[in-house]
Amino acid sequence: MQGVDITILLAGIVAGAAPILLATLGETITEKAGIINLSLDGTIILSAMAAFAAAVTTGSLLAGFAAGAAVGASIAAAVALFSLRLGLSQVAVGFVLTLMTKDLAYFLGTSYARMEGPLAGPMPVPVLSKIPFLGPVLFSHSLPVTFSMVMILASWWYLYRTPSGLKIRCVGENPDGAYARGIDPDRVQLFYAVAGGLLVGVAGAAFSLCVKPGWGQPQGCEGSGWIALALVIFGGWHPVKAAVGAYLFSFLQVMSIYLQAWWPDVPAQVFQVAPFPLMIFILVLISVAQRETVMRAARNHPALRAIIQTLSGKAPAALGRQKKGTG
Amino acid sequence: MALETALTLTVVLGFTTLVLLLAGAPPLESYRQIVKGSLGSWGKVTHVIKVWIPLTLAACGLLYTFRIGLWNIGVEGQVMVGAVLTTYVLRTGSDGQHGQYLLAAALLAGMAGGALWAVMAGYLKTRGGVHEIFAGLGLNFVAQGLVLWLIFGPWKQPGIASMSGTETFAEHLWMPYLEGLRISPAALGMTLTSVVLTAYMLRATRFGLYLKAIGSNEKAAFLFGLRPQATMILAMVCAGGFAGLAGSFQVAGVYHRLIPAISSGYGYLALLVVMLSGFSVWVSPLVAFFFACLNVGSIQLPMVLQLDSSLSGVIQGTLVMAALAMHAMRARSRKGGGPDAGG
Amino acid sequence: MNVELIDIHKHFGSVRANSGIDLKILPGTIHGILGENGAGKSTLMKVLAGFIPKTRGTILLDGSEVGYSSPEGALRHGIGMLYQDPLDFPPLSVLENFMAGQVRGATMGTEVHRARLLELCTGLGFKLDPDVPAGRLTVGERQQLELARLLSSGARVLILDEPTTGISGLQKEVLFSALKSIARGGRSIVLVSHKLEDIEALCDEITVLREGIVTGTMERPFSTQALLSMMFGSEPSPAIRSGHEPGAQALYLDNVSAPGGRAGLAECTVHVSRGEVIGLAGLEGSGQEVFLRIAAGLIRPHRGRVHVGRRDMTGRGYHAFQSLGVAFQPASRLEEGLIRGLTVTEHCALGEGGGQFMVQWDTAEQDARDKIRKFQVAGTPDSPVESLSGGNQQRLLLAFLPEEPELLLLENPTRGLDLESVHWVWDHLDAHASRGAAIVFSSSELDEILMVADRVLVFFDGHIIKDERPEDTDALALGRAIAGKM
Amino acid sequence: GTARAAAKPYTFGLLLVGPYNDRGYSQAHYEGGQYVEKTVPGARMIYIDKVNPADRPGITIPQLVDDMVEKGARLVIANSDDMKDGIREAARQHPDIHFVHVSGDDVLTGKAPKNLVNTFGRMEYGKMMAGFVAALTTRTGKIGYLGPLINEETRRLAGSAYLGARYAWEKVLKKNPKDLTFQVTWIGFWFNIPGVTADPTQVAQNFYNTGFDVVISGIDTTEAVTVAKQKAKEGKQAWAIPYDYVGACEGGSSVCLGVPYFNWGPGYSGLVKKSMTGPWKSEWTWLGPDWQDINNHRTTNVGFMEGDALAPGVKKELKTFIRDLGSKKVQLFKGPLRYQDGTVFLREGEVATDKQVWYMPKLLEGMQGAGSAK
Ligand SMILES: Nc1ncnc2c1ncn2[C@@H]1O[C@H](COP(=O)(O)OP(=O)(O)OP(=O)(O)O)[C@@H](O)[C@H]1O
Ligand SMILES: Nc1ncnc2c1ncn2[C@@H]1O[C@H](COP(=O)(O)OP(=O)(O)OP(=O)(O)O)[C@@H](O)[C@H]1O
Ligand SMILES: [Mg+2]
Ligand SMILES: [Mg+2]
Repeated sequence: MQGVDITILLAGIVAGAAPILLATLGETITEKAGIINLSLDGTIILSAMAAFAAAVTTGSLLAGFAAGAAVGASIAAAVALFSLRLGLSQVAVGFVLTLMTKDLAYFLGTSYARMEGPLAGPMPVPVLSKIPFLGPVLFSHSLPVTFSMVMILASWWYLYRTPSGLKIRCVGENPDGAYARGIDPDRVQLFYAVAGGLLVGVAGAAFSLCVKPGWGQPQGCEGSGWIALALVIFGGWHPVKAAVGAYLFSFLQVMSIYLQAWWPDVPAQVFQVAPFPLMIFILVLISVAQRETVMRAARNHPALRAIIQTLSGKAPAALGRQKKGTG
Repeated sequence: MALETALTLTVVLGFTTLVLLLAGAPPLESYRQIVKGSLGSWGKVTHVIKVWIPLTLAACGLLYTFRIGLWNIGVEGQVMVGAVLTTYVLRTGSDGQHGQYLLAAALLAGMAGGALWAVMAGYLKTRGGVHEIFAGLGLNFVAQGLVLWLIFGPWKQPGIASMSGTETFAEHLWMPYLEGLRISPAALGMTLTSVVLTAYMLRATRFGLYLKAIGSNEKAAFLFGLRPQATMILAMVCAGGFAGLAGSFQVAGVYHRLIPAISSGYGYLALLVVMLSGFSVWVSPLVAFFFACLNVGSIQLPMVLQLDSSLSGVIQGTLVMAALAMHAMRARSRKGGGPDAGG
Repeated sequence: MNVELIDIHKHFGSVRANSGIDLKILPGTIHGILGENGAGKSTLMKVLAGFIPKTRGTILLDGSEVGYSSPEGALRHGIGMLYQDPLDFPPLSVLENFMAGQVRGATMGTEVHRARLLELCTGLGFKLDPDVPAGRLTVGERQQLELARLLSSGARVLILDEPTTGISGLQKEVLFSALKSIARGGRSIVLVSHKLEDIEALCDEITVLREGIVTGTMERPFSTQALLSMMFGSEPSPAIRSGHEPGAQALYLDNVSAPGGRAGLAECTVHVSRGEVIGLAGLEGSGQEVFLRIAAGLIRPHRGRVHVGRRDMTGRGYHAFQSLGVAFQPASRLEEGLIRGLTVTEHCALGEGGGQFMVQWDTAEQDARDKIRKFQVAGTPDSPVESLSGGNQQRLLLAFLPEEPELLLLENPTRGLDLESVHWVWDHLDAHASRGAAIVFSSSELDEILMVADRVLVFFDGHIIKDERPEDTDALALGRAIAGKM
Repeated sequence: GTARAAAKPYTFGLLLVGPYNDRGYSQAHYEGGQYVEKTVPGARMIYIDKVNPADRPGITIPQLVDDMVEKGARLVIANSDDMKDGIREAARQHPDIHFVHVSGDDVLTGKAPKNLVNTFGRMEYGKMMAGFVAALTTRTGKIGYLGPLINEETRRLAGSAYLGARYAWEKVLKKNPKDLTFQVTWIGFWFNIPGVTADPTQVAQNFYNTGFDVVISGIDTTEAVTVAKQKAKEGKQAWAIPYDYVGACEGGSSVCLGVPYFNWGPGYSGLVKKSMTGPWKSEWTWLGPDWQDINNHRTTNVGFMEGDALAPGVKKELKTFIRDLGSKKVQLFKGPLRYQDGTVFLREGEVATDKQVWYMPKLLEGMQGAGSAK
């Protein structure tokens, strides 16, 4: 590949993945608690708009990100409350909100379209950015990008190494069990739906203030919400695996442009679409892996077991479970 | 019921007005423009009907899948694939010969295409254990990719690589118009037929009864001797067929070529239509008409008030949310537990 | 700690699960709660554990009234419960399950808890690997885990709901010795069970529930006789049976094993002849459900073969069984039997005219009228089934049985019916039998079984431990067998 | 204001493919329309923007035209290449209304009904200037061209930019053309449609990440400038040349070398006047710059607005270049010229006719990138 500097390429991939990565982590947390927030695509767009508008009017990036986060959080809260209080299907609510928030963003955003806005510039990490190779690839990015990388470990640590994380996983697996142990499932679900939504909102802000700066119709982040939802599954509801998925996707995107130059006959759409068949494949794998026959087979074929275990993660048992009218 | 409707509408008007004020727009004038722009003249109404046709067809299809408790979000992709196969057939008819037969074949191909795409999602669910939402979503994006690839690659206009679409068909391959109001009576007729047919299928046939039984209680239906999985596949076939037909009309009746946005998001919108109609065959066409009015009328907003036309989407979404909420609250008060949007 | 329940009421809508229960549990004792299915044991315990709010009543701990409304509250007062169906988190590791609910604040203190868990396990004689997913444990081990957790979270009153169903004899030994040592440590233990022998082996005092009220209490030494009559009520009426002539083979299960239910089914071999009426006795989940579902083709057995008539139907699906005239009727009416949201007419339409494309609504409605009349269902053709009362739903289920079945498999066919309807139902079923159909039914009413069955199979923990003609046995003997005492 | 009050109102409609405020192609047209409203007595503009299936699903050109006619439009201007079929259909349906299809060629191909006019600006010159300053500015000798979709027009414009660049490289810098890299990457449409086109932000970033330091934008929106600014912030040397709109450099001053732009005011007012007074006859016009002052917004049809990032030396060279272009001393579409594939475009000394330039079938020798979608 003529003239392609591998460090710059990798740095580009890391930076490009940041928003989708944040959204994926957010949704992973939400779903770990048993709530499925299908409204990601709309949420990201609306929060991107809100973030940009706020940043432009106040001239402060911080205000922008705050606005984005707030939007993300409130939409997630809506999904959770409609399900927990009214017993509505999370899928239905999430889906309607997806379409609605997107249009809302376009409608309210027209007056901000293509304005000059503040832009989160690079903010190298003091010492680390000096490290050869790793420095430029990992530690020389703008704050949101660095934040996204920190969040991978942070969310993993929070989910698997803190009491609150344990709480989340319990509620997502078996709310009654959690209740029997003195945990209030509804509160946990609401709280972490909002927390996840917060991250999704930041993802939107990261688009309009950093990765694809500016607002317009289209902003350019359209569709990334669905990708994030797919990546959550791809990652088997594990933040680190999901992160790997996000980087893989970013890699595919960057590559598709080189590949246009190299073999123009490979349709670029292949790369656009790739994540989704992958997601379906993983899902089939998960359900197949749950079949008794396969399980028995896996028991005495360690290789097979290893493959299944690395690829397939189990969804939280109570994911999206509908709350019936408990009086 | 009436009270509930009234409440819903109040909520929606309230919210939309708030949004309009946020955007610094005159609410009343905006509403007036939307009404005028959709029902103000015969020409306008024909445009509304042009939107109503695919919307209603997709909704008809969704009624089958919702009835058996499937969330056929893949309807969007089913519309696209229908459009693709229709285009494929019509492309073969460059010579001026027997256009009608070709058109008929194209429509059939469209339905087949939609059905095929739906069945894939169906089997992914029944055999592969993939929830129909994710199967459908995935297939939607694959279908979009397919459309783009065809337009950008194999079916591109000679010497041109543009996302503006494939070459326009020769006129004898367009669905015949009524002069003056530019809508195809055939398409309109078939759509009305589809509504009646769907009503008949769901009400009068064993198939319809099976859908309802399985959708209400799969286990019991199975014990009654029904075949839940096979019936689900059948339901998907119906849904896909109607969605595919919608795609065919988009190609053969509206654009006369394949364009990237051929489905125009009507599949997704149809999901809202059916939800808002409370999964009723007879209400759905009315809701579809209302939504079509919003879509067409909202064009006036940018033209007259320099507002964005996406307001229509906001209104539609709010409507459905409010309706769902009201319904749930009523169910609550009747101690009925949460209603499930077919899922 | 001294626990005292006074006049506890718990109503679920119309169901009165507990109506006015008094109970006293002394520290350092093991207190048994005995009762047949649906007696209200679990409900009472859930109330005590704060899992469900009581409708009425008072709970005194060491003489002072307490008003907690959640398991958390109960645990703060030192009351912990091990639930009938385990409320744990299969994908999470044993250690995580152990820590869940115990750890608060910022840090996990994983190592501390690991040590704590291992210490408790060795103390109680349990062997648990802290790092395997709880889903991989056996039921017994999952109970051990829960027990350890409750102890470590400071429970001074331990409630165990049916701890001995579906666990191996060995694990039972371990469990019992553990419980004994816990009690010796001064904690009180409440043991809920159906099983006389367990209770008798372990408890210092026994309270018997029946239909939501206390029918008696007893201290050591126990009289099985008395306990049984408290459990199952008065001496059953003498059997009045039609007595059919066994004909050709209708069903043959050859050494069949399958999972499912609480205990599954193990090495079961049974012959059923045409014209025979067979009653399945046993506590819920002892294997009779699995038995019926295997015979219906709904569960495919791991091992063994299934013959219907002379046909080997092993591994075939339900629909294939149906086509041989096998009819299955589930106990849970609205979960499996009837379809919520459909009317009686629609149910009739489902049943008939398989071939046609259209629904014959008029015939369906006529049929509905006939059935409603014939089976004395209080309802109209277009009333949705969920609007019918339990008893009427039961009648409707019977009405949907095929005209001329070969093999009828019925779960609790008369549950919720009053006595004369029971007689009426059995007259109806007898007609099938005398026509040569074989009938296999399960029932929690011993009287009913003794009254109508030509043969009784008693299930215990997934095994058939008794296969006799009613005239060779009586309610007491059956009661013992059901409770696992031979 | 006063002018409008004087004469009786004459309404003309404008169909914009992009947002009216895209700071690119569509805004140029929009402001052209406003210029007409200001200068032509009685002229009144109604417009609808984002006229493309992605932004307005289910909306067709004839439908919008109907609406405009209903609102009293006597003349309808469609500003995008891919409205070709729609506007032709509409023109047939409204024979008594005047139609203009900008950038179209129905008149040349004879498909046009009598009431349809084609017009366009000679952007070739603007692009030549863009290429010229790009070549004089690049340090790495690598110029990226952010192409929209592939057709005659876009090939023509990309080619012109290349010719300008090669002239500067060869004749001004006296360097070997072999050392000049000129890479064209197409995104698939005039602006980004997520999931449909390649993402121009990504494409631009890749240019700068792979050693290109000047990116000439051929698309309607300003991603190139935004990304260049990002890169500059990261301390890279990066310049960009946007397209279409005179104000496209605003806000990107630190990296913007200038912008070749359309100035539709004069052309539009000519058309509107003609439509008011008649006679209206089907014709194909190609409007050039005003060589006296290519940035005189009252007279010129295309221009090149210098950006703040343009070095003084380069400015001087540019002046001469423009003078020579105007005086035809420099003619870049003049043989010998070969296509990418080595076949001959113009023989030694041969000067291309308008049609030859308009219908450029391939990219030129020395350019990299797909020349026609395979
Ligand atoms: N509610 C249920 N209860 C028990 N088993 C079920 C239930 N639903 C499906 N099954 C099992 O799944 C299998 C497939 O069920 P189903 O009858 O829906 O498949 P089908 O495709 O309709 O039938 P076939 O594949 O024979 O055409 C059945 O054979 C049955 O064993
Ligand atoms: N959540 C509930 N809603 C409605 N009815 C209930 C509920 N829980 C229990 N019941 C009813 O209350 C009665 C007592 O139930 P309970 O579970 O206490 O019986 P049990 O003695 O534990 O029986 P088993 O030995 O089978 O566990 C039963 O009739 C049951 O149907
Ligand atoms: Mg099948
Ligand atoms: Mg119980």
